[in-house]
Amino acid sequence: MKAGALLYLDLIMVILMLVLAIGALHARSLRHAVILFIVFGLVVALAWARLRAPDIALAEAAIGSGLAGALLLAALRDRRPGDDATRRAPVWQSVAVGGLVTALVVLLAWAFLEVQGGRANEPLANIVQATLHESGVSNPVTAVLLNFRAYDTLLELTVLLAALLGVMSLGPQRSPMRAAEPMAAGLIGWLIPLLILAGGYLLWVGAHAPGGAFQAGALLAAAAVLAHLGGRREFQLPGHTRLRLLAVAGCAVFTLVGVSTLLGSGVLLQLPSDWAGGLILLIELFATASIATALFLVYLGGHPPSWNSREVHPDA
Amino acid sequence: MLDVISLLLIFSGLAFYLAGTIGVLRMPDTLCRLHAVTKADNLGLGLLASGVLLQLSDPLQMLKLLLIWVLVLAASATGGQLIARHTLDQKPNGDPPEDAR
Amino acid sequence: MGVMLTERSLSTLKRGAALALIWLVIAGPEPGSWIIGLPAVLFATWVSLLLAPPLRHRIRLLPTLAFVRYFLVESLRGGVDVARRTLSPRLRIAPGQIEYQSSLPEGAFMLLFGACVSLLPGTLTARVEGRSLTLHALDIGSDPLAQLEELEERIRAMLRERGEGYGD
Amino acid sequence: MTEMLILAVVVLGATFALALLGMLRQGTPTDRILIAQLLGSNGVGLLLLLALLQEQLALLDVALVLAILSVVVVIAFTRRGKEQADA
Repeated sequence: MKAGALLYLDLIMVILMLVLAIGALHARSLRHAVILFIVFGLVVALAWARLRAPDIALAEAAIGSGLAGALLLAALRDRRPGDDATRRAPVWQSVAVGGLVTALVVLLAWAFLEVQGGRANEPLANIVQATLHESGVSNPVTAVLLNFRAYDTLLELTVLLAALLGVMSLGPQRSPMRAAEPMAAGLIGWLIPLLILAGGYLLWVGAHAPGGAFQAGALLAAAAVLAHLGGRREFQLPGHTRLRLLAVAGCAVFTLVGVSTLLGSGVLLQLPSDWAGGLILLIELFATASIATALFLVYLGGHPPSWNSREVHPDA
Repeated sequence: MLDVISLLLIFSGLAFYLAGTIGVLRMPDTLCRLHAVTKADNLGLGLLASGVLLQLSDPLQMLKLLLIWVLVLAASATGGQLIARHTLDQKPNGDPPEDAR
Repeated sequence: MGVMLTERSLSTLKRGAALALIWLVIAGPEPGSWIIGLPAVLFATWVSLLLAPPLRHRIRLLPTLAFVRYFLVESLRGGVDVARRTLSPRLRIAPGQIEYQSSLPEGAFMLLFGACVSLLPGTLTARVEGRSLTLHALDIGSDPLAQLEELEERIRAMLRERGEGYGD
Repeated sequence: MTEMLILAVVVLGATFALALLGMLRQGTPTDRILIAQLLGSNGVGLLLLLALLQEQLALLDVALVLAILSVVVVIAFTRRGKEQADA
């Protein structure tokens, strides 16, 4: 067996991804679709691992497969009869979506070719490696995400916040669940502390190895999801002021750091080399808190009871 | 020598993975399939992980591998039970309507 | 009162130490990792004690090691057994359900019992309700009860009732 | 050694694909989530082998995360059925 044989594995994965994607779109029912989507996330995570991109594999395993799976299964539980009716989209919608997707594929192919052989004088990876020592961290992915291209990450956090605001406007949150039966409760009881440790680890390790705020936030959110699934009432969400602060903390601290560097050196988000390591950890810490809060609130699928107390509930 | 033992462990692990998969495909109902998943598959991962373990040098990494195995073991033994209970709870009134679609 | 307090803080310490050990295994030896590790371990310990109160029994070391050995051997047998059954051309199975009453203390040890049953040859726990178990057996003719009793005996050997402070 | 590891990875990948095709053929959602659990454990095995083959120990962390979160999915699935049975 030569190294080329690994190509068979890659081929299997590509085929499986296509089969699963098509299967999820054309499944018999939403439940089947959700399960296929979860497995799709698993295969994508493996594919990223195979492409030597453990950072993305981690994010995909945590968010794409695990957390999104739990979220979709919970959404299925809440649907009313009739919601499942598989409505056929009108032709013009299918054509429009198809056109957009084709355009995106063409754009991606062009970008790929451009990066591969194209006009860039030097591959970006080399530039990152050459300047890595100035970034304050030794994991190139984190260096790019939180230093060299920090504003991208700031905007991502903002997008997540915007999504959260959208979900919060949907109405009251998912109702709490009954206490779990002993076996599930036992399992949840030791999984949650483990998730907390693993989340903390990914936050810390992001500085020099794959990991970071998004993956860490996802694991902490998964811990909270488990507490909800287990019907553990002793874990209450913090009050609405603190909850709001938690949700915006990541963006706020990030922006504060950006503005201070603007005042100090005249460039937005230009982290000074000798402080960069500490600043990045600070930003990641708050970003993790915000991401975990946002993902969990998105799982809850609406605003918590304390969020806007002045609202009049029609069924009260 | 170490390499040989390690490969032997890895390939016997693969054999159990394969047996577990065939079991899932051949068994007549959900509960019987669970037997194959929880037992054969765990043994597969256990053997494979010990094969990989022999190739590591850092004792902490070895312990991490052990942690992963224990985690999958405990998770699949209890996760299997949750699925089994779920199946039993559904049984009296046949398959629930959402399964039928 | 004083005894109960020490019992309690002792089990808190034990839980914390176990979680700190797990952190060490996941994060590696670098001392810097404890910047995040210490708060994470403290938080996880607090949450863990909320979710699963300390055990009422002490674990005895030697029988526990014996149990680990027994468990490894049995799960090897369990895997081989199920593999042989599935790979035999005629799929040698005769599934059925069994109810089992255990005399182990309710709670954590019943759960351990249930989880281990699933890894013994031919049996699978389907439901745990207090002390009664619903099992699914792959071959109802192979008399699974004997091995259940042995497992139960080995789990009981691991624990020792707590002397002072028991029943708080 | 490397050649044999590559063979092992490809064999495990094929087992994964076999289980997945079985899943597409199988009927109920419960059976499918069961196979998803099987695939999760196959995936952990694949990651361990890839960690060795590609000399990327970070893949052990991916395996750890995958192992934990595939249980979260099983819990989410079974809990949801329970609630519905009560409704």
